[in-house]
Amino acid sequence: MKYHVQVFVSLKPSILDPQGRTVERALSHLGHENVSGVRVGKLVEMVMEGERAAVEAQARALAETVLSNPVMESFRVEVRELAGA
Amino acid sequence: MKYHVQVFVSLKPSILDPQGRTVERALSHLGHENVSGVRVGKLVEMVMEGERAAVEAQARALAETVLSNPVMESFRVEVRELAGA
Amino acid sequence: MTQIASLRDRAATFGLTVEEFDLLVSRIGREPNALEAAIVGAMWSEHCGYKNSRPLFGVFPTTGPQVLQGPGENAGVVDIGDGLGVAFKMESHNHPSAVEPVQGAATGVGGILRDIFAMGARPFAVLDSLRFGDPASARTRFLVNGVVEGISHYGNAIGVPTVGGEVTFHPSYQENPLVNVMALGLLKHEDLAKGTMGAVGNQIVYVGSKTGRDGLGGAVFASADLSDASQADRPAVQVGDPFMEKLLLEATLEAIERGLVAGVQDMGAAGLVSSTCEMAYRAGLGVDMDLDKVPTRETGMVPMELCLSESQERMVLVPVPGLERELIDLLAKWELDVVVIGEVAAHDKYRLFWRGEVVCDLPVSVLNEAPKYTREGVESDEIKAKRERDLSGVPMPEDFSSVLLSLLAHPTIASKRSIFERYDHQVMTNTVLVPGAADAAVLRVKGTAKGVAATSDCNPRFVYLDPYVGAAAAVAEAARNLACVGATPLAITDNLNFGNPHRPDVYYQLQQATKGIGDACRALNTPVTGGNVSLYNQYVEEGRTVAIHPTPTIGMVGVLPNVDERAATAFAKGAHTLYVLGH
Amino acid sequence: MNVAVIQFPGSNCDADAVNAVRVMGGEARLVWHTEDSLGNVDAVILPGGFSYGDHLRSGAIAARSPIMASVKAFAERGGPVLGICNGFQILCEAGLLPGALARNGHLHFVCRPVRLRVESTSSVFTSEYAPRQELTVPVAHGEGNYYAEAATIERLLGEGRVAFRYLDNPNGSLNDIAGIVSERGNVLGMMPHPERVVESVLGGTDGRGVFEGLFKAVVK
Ligand SMILES: Nc1ncnc2c1ncn2[C@@H]1O[C@H](COP(=O)(O)OP(=O)(O)O)[C@@H](O)[C@H]1O
Repeated sequence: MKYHVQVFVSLKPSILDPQGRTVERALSHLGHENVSGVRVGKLVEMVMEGERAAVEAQARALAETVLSNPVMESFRVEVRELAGA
Repeated sequence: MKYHVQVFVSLKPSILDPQGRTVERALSHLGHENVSGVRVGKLVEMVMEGERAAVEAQARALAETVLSNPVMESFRVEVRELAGA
Repeated sequence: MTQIASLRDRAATFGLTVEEFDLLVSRIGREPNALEAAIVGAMWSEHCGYKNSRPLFGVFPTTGPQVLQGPGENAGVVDIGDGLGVAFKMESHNHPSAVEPVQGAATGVGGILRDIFAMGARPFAVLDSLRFGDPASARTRFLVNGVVEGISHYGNAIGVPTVGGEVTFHPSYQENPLVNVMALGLLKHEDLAKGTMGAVGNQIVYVGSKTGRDGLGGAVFASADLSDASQADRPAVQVGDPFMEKLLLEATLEAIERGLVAGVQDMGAAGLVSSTCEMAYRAGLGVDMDLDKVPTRETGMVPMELCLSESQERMVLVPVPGLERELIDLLAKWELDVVVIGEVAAHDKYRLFWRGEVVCDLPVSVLNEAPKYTREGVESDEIKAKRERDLSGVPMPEDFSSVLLSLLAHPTIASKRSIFERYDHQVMTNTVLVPGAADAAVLRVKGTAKGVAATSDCNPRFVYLDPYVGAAAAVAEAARNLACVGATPLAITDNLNFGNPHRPDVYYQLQQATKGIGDACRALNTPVTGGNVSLYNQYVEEGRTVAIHPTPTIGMVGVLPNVDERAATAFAKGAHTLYVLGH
Repeated sequence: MNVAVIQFPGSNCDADAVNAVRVMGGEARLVWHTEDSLGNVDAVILPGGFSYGDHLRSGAIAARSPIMASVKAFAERGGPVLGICNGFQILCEAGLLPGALARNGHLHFVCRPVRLRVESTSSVFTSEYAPRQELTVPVAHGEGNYYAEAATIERLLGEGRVAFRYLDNPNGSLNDIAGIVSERGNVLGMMPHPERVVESVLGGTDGRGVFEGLFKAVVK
């Protein structure tokens, strides 16, 4: 079975995000005063083949040990069946 | 009303993703042979204040004109009420 | 008959004029099919065929005892003694940078570096010559930031220092920024490689990134010629990956050093076709290539897409017969994909196969011998009037101090530190004079006492006012910049950025500028070893066509016999007397 | 004095590190990242560059390369390991040093000489400098912004493990940290490039001390 896996990697809340701050300033300059708390993270998408439970565990392990750096980042994993796989 | 807005920015499918290619190869070297189609994109999160319909339209406009490069990227927007806002 | 008429009717979609289409028919003795028409359109384009410019190159001196390789190969090469040569060239990536400045500039760096290491030379320096429009406009700021980001990202990642360049702002570049990138590489004489194919029976090997639909979004073919992929699936941009290029660079240089290859060529624009057919032409031989074997990144690609794709970081290698296994093992170490896609043939044709059928069968000579156009150049009266303007009536300023300050504040003259500090200018530990230190960049040559100096110059206002004098002045300025650091000028590469050559006033500029370059090079003993042309840099504003200022960027290379005997611009401590030399 | 300079796909200051070791009188050889042993070496350098194109995170993929098992074992035995720029990033990703290097605060790549101060001379790499000696060494990086949790920073400070500090912080690093050492002091990671300032023709020689210290340590 094939799954579409999404790993969302974000900076931990306590860590300064200069990219987010720059985007926020740019938005403010463009007149969007109602925007705050801008944070920029990563979205890693992949297709993984196997049994759901195994894929979910593998995806979480990958997210934890490779795709994110635990010193600065936290992550979230979503696994969906790949349509027409 | 405050909303948690997420903008998922990805490279269009026909555009080369050097990062995705390198990560996929690395995962394969680490023994994860069941992983394919790795693509790395961006996740921009922000808090926007206003009425839902206006916020949704504003978020989409921002995604199109500021947060993504339409020559190379496509995007998806998700708007959720911010709990306890 | 209907099919033939319709191809001719849409010759323009293949990049051919109706006259050129008829010329092609007469030269091959039959009508071409759509793929053949598109291939000829690419090979006869200004970018590959130099139709409007080559006739003017006759005025360039191209030989000399210091020239190891003149125009015609991937890059020119000059002898610097000690059995060493410097390969160098400049290329433009103007139009792509206007569309997507980061990737446009990045792939410009990638392209020129491939030309250098395809010669067997290890790149050791990059210079970038940039021209933008009004510095106050948001669009200009967007372009400047994107272009600098692109050059920074690509040059830094591949580990070649960007050691100099220019940045000019003038309204005529508002819609047509210029990104000219020069690269230099070091080689041992015996490692000088050529973009040829060797002998009949040699294999043609494809190395590097898979082929995608990069760059095809800009093509205007009829939908019938392309696959079912939609317009959205055809990117107008090429995306570069400096990491892949670094692997290609190391593998190619090692292959050349170990004598494993008979020919090397990089795949540039219309990459697969232009590279293989230029190699065949240099060898005086033919090619049989199997398009089914081309590695693809996308599904459903058809021959026209495979041939014209501008996917980056791809090379063509021709192994020395018998050493194929060693070459493949070497490439495998660098984790590069390798596929044999064809063979050098005894006939003189460029033949492509697809699903067992011949889909292209054209004489190699026809592809490489584009028609040449000589036009009539007429000087613009408006410009002539400007040049001849009587300046005696212009009032002198009361306060020269404020004039000086406003000149120094102009972005064209002001410090470029915020730009060059984004470039790694010291990687490879050869940079002896860094950006800002002197009038030219100086790099040492490890293992010798020598230094190599390089500069990139052009004053477009001078060329606009008087193309002959202005272009000669660019060559002279480059030579002065090299002399100021203690280097003897050796040779130049020229990057001609002009408007539409069909316009007599623009053609006049091209004619006069090339003459000026030729005469100056003869006077200064700096032959032209190669270069690049970018035409049609113009835009329409309120019904008026605005061409860029004619911009023949000159990249010049020189040698310091002893790198310790050099001069920078800073005043050392203590009192000084200043002298002005010349008029 | 035999130094192994580890070479990853995309490393580009490897030849510079080899050159610096040789200029300083030692011997150096390149070790490819897939080799399963370092051979007989006295010291290891993880050089600067863009291993794996900096894809995913700088140094992330290189840190998980086969050769790193040998590098870790070497460090465990007390062998000196010097990580420069990308090498520092790899050491942090591999867990040989605490913290992480993030994107420069101003978001641009920066290449310029920076003023450093030697904060601690107790590690082999800084033993040849005078305490609080000021140096000029070039940086060239886009992700040199050192970050560690507050508790980790406290420990580093308390244990005298900050080797170099920026006097003109070019990237926003916490506490102006430019280089740190491991608990035992045999592993050093630094963002500035000492190998670029070992010959006066290139504009300075303040980097020589790092290599002198390394060589002295090995002789001992
Ligand atoms: N785009 C650029 N890339 C790298 N270095 C540059 C660039 N533009 C200018 N420089 C460097 O900045 C310094 C000043 O440049 P410029 O203002 O053109 O003065 P000059 O007239 O002395 O060449 C020179 O050393 C030059 O090489």
